[in-house]
Amino acid sequence: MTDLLLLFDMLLGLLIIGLAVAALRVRDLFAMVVMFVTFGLMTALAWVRLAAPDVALAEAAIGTGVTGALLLKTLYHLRRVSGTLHLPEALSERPPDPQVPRAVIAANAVMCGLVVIGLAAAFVTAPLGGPGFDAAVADAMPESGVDHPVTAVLLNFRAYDTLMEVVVLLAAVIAVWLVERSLPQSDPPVMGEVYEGFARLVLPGAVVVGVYVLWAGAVAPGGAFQGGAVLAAVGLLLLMSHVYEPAPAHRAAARGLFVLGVAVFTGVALLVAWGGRAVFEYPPGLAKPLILLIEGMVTISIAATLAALFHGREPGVQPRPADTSEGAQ
Amino acid sequence: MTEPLQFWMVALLFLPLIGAIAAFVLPRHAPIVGMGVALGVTGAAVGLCWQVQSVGTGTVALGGWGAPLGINLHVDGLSAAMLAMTAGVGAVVSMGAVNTFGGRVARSAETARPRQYFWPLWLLLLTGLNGVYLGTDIFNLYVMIEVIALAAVGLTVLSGSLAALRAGLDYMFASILGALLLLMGVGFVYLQLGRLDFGGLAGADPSGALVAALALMFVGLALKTALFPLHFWLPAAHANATAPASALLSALVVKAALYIIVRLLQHMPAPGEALVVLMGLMGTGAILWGSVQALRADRLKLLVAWSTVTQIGLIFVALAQAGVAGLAHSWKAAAVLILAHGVAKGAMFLAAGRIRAEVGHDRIRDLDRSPVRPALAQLAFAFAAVSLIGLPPSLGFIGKWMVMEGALAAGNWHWVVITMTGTLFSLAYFSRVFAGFLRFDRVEADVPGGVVEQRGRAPMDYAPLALAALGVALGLVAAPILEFLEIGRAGGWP
Amino acid sequence: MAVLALLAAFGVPLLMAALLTLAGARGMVWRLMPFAALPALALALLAPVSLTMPVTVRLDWLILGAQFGLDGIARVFLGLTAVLWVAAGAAARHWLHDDPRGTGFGICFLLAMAGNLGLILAQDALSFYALFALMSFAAFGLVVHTRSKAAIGAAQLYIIFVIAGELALFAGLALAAGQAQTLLLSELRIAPMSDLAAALLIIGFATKLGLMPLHFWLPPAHGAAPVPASAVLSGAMIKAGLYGMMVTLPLGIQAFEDHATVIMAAGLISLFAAALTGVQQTNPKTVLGFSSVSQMGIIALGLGAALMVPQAWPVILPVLVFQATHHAMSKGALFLGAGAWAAQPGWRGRVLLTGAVLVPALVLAGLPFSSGALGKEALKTALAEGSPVWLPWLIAALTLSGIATTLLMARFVVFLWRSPPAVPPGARVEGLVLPFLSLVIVSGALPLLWPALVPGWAGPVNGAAPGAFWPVLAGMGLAAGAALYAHTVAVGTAAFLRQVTAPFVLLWERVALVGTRARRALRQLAQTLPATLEARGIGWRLGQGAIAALILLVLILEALAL
Amino acid sequence: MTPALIYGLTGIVVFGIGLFGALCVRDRLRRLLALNLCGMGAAFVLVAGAWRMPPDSADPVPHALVITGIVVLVSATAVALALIRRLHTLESAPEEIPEDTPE
Amino acid sequence: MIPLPEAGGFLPLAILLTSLLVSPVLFALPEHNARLRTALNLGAATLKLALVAWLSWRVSRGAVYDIGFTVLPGLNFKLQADPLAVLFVGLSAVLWLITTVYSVGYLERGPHRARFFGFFSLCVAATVGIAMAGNLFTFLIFYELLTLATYPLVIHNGTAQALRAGRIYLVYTLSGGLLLLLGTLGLWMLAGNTDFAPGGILDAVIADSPRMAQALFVVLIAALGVKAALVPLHAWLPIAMVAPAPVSALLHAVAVVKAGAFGIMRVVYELFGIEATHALGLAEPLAAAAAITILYGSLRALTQDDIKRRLAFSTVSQVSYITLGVALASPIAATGALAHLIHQGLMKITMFMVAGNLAEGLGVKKVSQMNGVGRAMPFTMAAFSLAALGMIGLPPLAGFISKWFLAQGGLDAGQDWVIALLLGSSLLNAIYFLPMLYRAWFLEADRPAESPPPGTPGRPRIGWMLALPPIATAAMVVFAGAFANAPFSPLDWTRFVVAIEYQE
Repeated sequence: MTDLLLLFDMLLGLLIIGLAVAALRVRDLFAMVVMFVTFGLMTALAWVRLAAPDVALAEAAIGTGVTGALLLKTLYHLRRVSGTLHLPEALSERPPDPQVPRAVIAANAVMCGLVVIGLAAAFVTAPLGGPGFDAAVADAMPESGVDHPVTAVLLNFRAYDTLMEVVVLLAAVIAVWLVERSLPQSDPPVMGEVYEGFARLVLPGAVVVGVYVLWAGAVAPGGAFQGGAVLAAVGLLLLMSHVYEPAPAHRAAARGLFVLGVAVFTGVALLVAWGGRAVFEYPPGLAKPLILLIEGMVTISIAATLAALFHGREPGVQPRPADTSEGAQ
Repeated sequence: MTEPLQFWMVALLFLPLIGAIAAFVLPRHAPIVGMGVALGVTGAAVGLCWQVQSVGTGTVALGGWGAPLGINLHVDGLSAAMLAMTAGVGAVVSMGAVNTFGGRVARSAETARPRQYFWPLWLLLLTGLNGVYLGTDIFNLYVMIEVIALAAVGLTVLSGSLAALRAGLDYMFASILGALLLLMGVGFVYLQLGRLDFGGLAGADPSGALVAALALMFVGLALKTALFPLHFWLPAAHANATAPASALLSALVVKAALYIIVRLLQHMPAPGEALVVLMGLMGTGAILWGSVQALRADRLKLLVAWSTVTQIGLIFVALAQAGVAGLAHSWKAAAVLILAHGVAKGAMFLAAGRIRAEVGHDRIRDLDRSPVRPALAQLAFAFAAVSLIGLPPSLGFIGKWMVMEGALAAGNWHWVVITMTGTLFSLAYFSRVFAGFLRFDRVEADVPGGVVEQRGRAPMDYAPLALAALGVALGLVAAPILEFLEIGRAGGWP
Repeated sequence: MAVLALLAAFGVPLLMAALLTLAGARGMVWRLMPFAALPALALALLAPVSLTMPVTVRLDWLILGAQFGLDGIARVFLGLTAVLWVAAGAAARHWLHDDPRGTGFGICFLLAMAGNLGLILAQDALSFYALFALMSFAAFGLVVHTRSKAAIGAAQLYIIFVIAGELALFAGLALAAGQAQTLLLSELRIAPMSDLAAALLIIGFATKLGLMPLHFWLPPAHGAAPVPASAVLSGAMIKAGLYGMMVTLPLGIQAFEDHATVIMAAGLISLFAAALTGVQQTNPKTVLGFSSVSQMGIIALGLGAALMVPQAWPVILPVLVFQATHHAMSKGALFLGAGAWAAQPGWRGRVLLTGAVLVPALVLAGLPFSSGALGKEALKTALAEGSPVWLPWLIAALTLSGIATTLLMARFVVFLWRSPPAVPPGARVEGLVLPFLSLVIVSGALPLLWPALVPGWAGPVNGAAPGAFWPVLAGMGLAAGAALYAHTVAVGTAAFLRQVTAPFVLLWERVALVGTRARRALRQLAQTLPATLEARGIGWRLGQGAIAALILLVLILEALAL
Repeated sequence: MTPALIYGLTGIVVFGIGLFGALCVRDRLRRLLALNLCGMGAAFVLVAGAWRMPPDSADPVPHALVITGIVVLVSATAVALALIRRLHTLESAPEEIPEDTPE
Repeated sequence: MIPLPEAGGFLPLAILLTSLLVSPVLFALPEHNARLRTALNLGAATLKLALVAWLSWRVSRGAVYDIGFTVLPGLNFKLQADPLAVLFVGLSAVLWLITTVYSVGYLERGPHRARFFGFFSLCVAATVGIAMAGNLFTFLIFYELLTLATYPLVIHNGTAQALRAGRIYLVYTLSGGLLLLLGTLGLWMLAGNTDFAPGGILDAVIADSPRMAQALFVVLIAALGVKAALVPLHAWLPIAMVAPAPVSALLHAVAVVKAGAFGIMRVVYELFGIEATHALGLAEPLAAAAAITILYGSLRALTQDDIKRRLAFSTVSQVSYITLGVALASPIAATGALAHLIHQGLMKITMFMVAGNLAEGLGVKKVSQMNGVGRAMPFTMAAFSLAALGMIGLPPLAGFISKWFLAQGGLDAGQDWVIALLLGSSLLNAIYFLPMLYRAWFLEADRPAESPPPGTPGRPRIGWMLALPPIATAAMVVFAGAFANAPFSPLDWTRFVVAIEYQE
């Protein structure tokens, strides 16, 4: 049994490596993205084997799902701008770099290989499964307010990290808006009637699933990020199926949604400190509701942010040169 | 939270964050919010420094858990000094930015857009920087430098020009890679120790995993701080950003990664002698190559950007000056140089931006053709250059003094020679600019009344001038600064 | 046998002079010219005489009874005179090879030779006087030979002085002989002599010696005479004056303090005044003439000292003899050298000969260990026996004379280049070089030869200090300074400064040029190298590549440190 | 031989592949993908490190860290993709916006 | 942190600040506000003079002024007003006032006056700082400040030539500064402090490791030799002649070259100590370097046709008298050296101002154009003549006094060659100065009648602000020589200083 599973592990590992290589080597960029998504799913599978269902869920939803969608959208955009949509293969764009000599590439390859060997040596010599936070987490679980250790870590023990993670998302969306500003309106990939109908059908269910995943995070694998990703998928569908068209008037609301999670998280963190506690130190009885509040708000923010990252442009801003009255919004 | 020290720490962390939220949600009031927050952060930094000076180090256990399970914020002399430098430079840059990105009515679409994104990005950047200086957990530091990286890339591409976007993408790639190397390093640290706080690192015995972690983290951070030969992304990024953004990037952003390196050297098992020498060699390469490129640079901001490369190199030479054994003291020289460079480079980029704005271009070759000479901006530039060259009594001079002193004491003559070479080089490339300021026989314009030195004298010039003058004058109070830096680790490493 | 030898010594030249009048024999006589003085030389070298055992031949028949002989002093003087005449004869043969007035010169030359050699052998007053006169008057022909305006003038001056000198000499000899009641010089010398006689003798011989203020004839004559004649005039004939004093005056016997004072004063004056005058001359041979005057001043100092303190004579005598020999050789060499130099057709030979000329010049100037220096040092020692009052002055003068002589020699060498003596058409070069070089060698080697030749008198010279170098150096320095000054005056101060700085300026320009080129190349390099490096770095993505390399490097370094 | 070891090594190899891609690949999109591979590699190491002998009792902290890392990486990827899109647009129509826009 | 100085300790600070604080104000003044600028300039200069007078009175009464604070652990910023400092401060205060008057006249309508006077004040502040620096570290700070403040003055004209000169100047002086930094560091490492103290502070080091001490000495002298224009480090000085006349005057008389010479003094007297310098065998090479410089400068001066270049090479030569006097182990020579510090300043500033006047009034810039200028500008040329004769060393002018003491000192130290050197140098001085006087006074002007600058018929008109200063300094040249023994004369003060330095 164990040996069989180990064999499976080995094969999966090789498959993952093969997919990674293939994703870098394959000529067609579309195929590359497909390889990458497959790679992500295999990774998630591997993590399930490593007893990390939360991570696997996050990887499948965000690392693979959202990233894949973003890559595909970008690929579509690039091909549309280049006028190569009609071609059967999506080939690499050629940046105006000069050719790097093969010798240099080979040298880099050799050095990367040696680095891998070195790191592997270090990994093998490390005390695998050695010291960790297990005991500390187990001790602190009763006071955490939640039952699922990963959620406890995310929203209580290391809530500061999580806050900053949401801040990263906020920074990303600001940066994306900044970069994409005054870019001509690009239609999202045309999905057609089927998608639209599919979207209308699936949406309510997906919302329910998302909220459940969020809720379940308190006791079982799942949580804000995964839930947010599911909800974001809803947003993606909405956007792609033109059920929802971002309008200029929604900008303020969008901004509000983006910062909602951060604001609530920050507010709670600081407010609990009012009573002489440390920042993020939830009062004993209020831990669960506060965490749930934060999780909920963060989920909404994440969903909105991920959708916005996918959509790219700030809603409603007209492409240049019509855009002259920003100050009067 | 009852202690004022801890209050200031938390304030430094959350004030810019709240400011960023506000600036993002209320784009029209962003300049006021930004300026207010910048000043507030400065006040908080002053309060913090005051507290540190009077009570010493401080710790906040976030969530009440405490390391290693939770995350601690910690402040000592070095962090406080970094926070103060960041806040001060940030405030001055904000003043400069109010001019560039301020005002209620945008002058054109091209300035309107950057205006509403600059402030939230900058405040997020400030959040990240403060978080780095307060942080004690290496994974948290990873998240923080990601915050910094995304905000910094945003600032880089603020102008939206093709060059800026290209530079920004290169910067982005370098940033991501650097951060991922750090993350990998974090993984190895966890493998070995099972904990991620500095306290855990400090007591660790050397091992293979920690070696791997050190290698990965050092290279990743060197990439982020643009240490030669990993500097390839920096000049274009810093030269093509708008002036306030360049000032922030050059004066503050690269310092975060540098600070983490200093902290890692402090807390991790002592590195080998060879690694320290390698750091010195890389610094030497930076000094030489950066100087040569600065001599060749055709644009003012590019020159200033290359000067950043050389200064980073100098800071690494400062770290390496006395070998492993000397690290316990040489970090002070590096810290002084970091502070000096932050102050001077911020002023210099702002001044360069002002010169460009007044003259209409920043081609060094043609600076002397312009009939317009923004005298105060030029003076600010010159003051900043004095500090960067390391002429007395500037803080840069004190830094170089300490480098050379330490190197001499350790018998490392070569670092003295390198430092002096770098000084001569910096003199050479800055004097190119001075010649452009002071030469008058090439002016090609029939301006009534001849050369206009007074034109381009604007109130906002006083901000960089004051900052640059501060950089020069701080050298005179180096002793208190050094004493302050040593708070928390009197006599070297803890 | 002895008679024959003694007579041959001056008879052969007489005979040849007579033969020269015959047209048919002229060729042979000229060819034999170098050998005319050979009998005398042979006599001097081979005669079995010691200093104490003179050879004498009495010819009572001749005039009032002539006596010839050879004693110690005479032998030395005969030797040096004969050497010079041999050399000069050899030189004359070639110098005057095609000279239309060669015959006349030859006759005068041989007559003067005969007189000169004969007077040394003469031991009685009359023959001495006669031969002395023969020499003096025959020399007129030598001086006047070229018939140039200068030569004629010099000859006129010469003859006036000769006449005056002869007059004084005659009177002196006469008085002395009268008082001593003998014509034999050896007896005449030891008899008490009146002041007047001594004074007249001194005047007479001093004229020949060229002692100031009786020197006026000498430099022009030396300058005007053809080279071989100058050589003997300066080298041999003026030594006759010295010899005359030695054999006539009661030196070592009787003190003449007043005379001595005058002589020494004149010597001192000669020593320096001649030098000062000499350095203003432009004819190199005239310069040499003044140098002779100056050198005779040295000899006069010795004579004066001995006249003042007779006891010092035995010490002074050998030194004076040495000094005379030294001067004869050096000065003869210098004159011949001037001729040889002038006759050189190409500059290469001239440069070589300049080098050779410098040997006697430096010897004369008193280069340490040379005969000049030894002579002076020996004289200093010897003078210590003399008057203590004068001693410091004399010593100082002797020391300083080195500077004066160096200056003169420098002047000579310089003007040898600038206005060399005229060379008669047809003069043959090689004939001059050989005698010149022989004299150079003799002059240079004199300190070594001297003990062998004159063992009895070599003591003071052998024992003398080597001499000091600084007077020569000082003289050279002064000469250089003077030349610089003269040059400056000639071209103007500004031009001179330009000339002085020109080499440096040129050098600096060269250096600057090299520097400029190097700088240009460097600049080129500085322009291209970083650009190339940068292009490579970006093109090959070396910065990115460095990431993996650095991780690896740090891994390895740290793993090693582990 | 445990799954942790296998997947840890797998992660390191993936990291190396990603590193090589990040250094040498010229296509921007692909390079970004390589960077994502790097991130995955790092996550593998952390997750492998969290594995404990009695399965199902893994250390939750690295899991949380990896989740955070994934989100951060997605954010960065999104920004980089936006840059790529914008650059591509500008480079395809260079005359639209001058290269060196005055500030 | 900053220890409160004794009640009088602020006096040196006040003297420093009179020029340091006025500088930013001058920068900030609008270009056209000439009247206020002049008033400020003259006011500050006069105030400083008064303060210096008071200071010297107090110091002569034995008062000790000392003010400072810690910059780095063990490393202090320290100002002290010892007699040696007062000597130099006095010189700069007097000459600042005079030069300010002259500059105001010189730049009457020129461009960038705000900048000029701002840096001018800064330059004087740096000089005062150098003078009163209580340790080598402080000295270094002001030494570099001086470089930075003079650079804009040197390139004031803003031409390509001026910029080239400025670049060369910067390269030389800042390289020197870097060396000085190294030297200061070395000193600190070796001796543990950098204070100036009569008799030196390096005794222990010298006893321990004489080699290191020697190396340190060489580094320090090379660093200071750049500004003191010791051959072969002098090349910047003649090139820097493109600066405006008042700048040249200040550069040569007070600020830059004197800073170098003064530094050499401090190093020899107060860091190493004279006995130690001799014991280490360092004095002779220094004296030799000075001698070479003296001769070389004079020789080069001979062939210069440009008046200012000739004067510049003369400076090269003359400043090394100071070094020479320092290097000779004799209090008498030291007296001469110190006196020459003052005397050369007075004489050279006169000559440069006259050169400026000639250029301004007559357009005469070359020696070969000087024919007959004596008749055109008699008072100016009289001043020049006095200064030149003083340089040659004729009694009773100032130059004679210093040369006399130097010669006596040479004898006293048993270095008789000094006399020959001084004679030779005086001869050379005469050779290059007398022709100028000859031309000026005895030759007819060979310029055509129409050549004077337009608008100045007949005699050239230069303002009193240009004419008076050289006359004033020439008068000082006479007084400093003629009344050398009077109390508070430069010589008298010099003796006072030497008595301290030689600890007699």
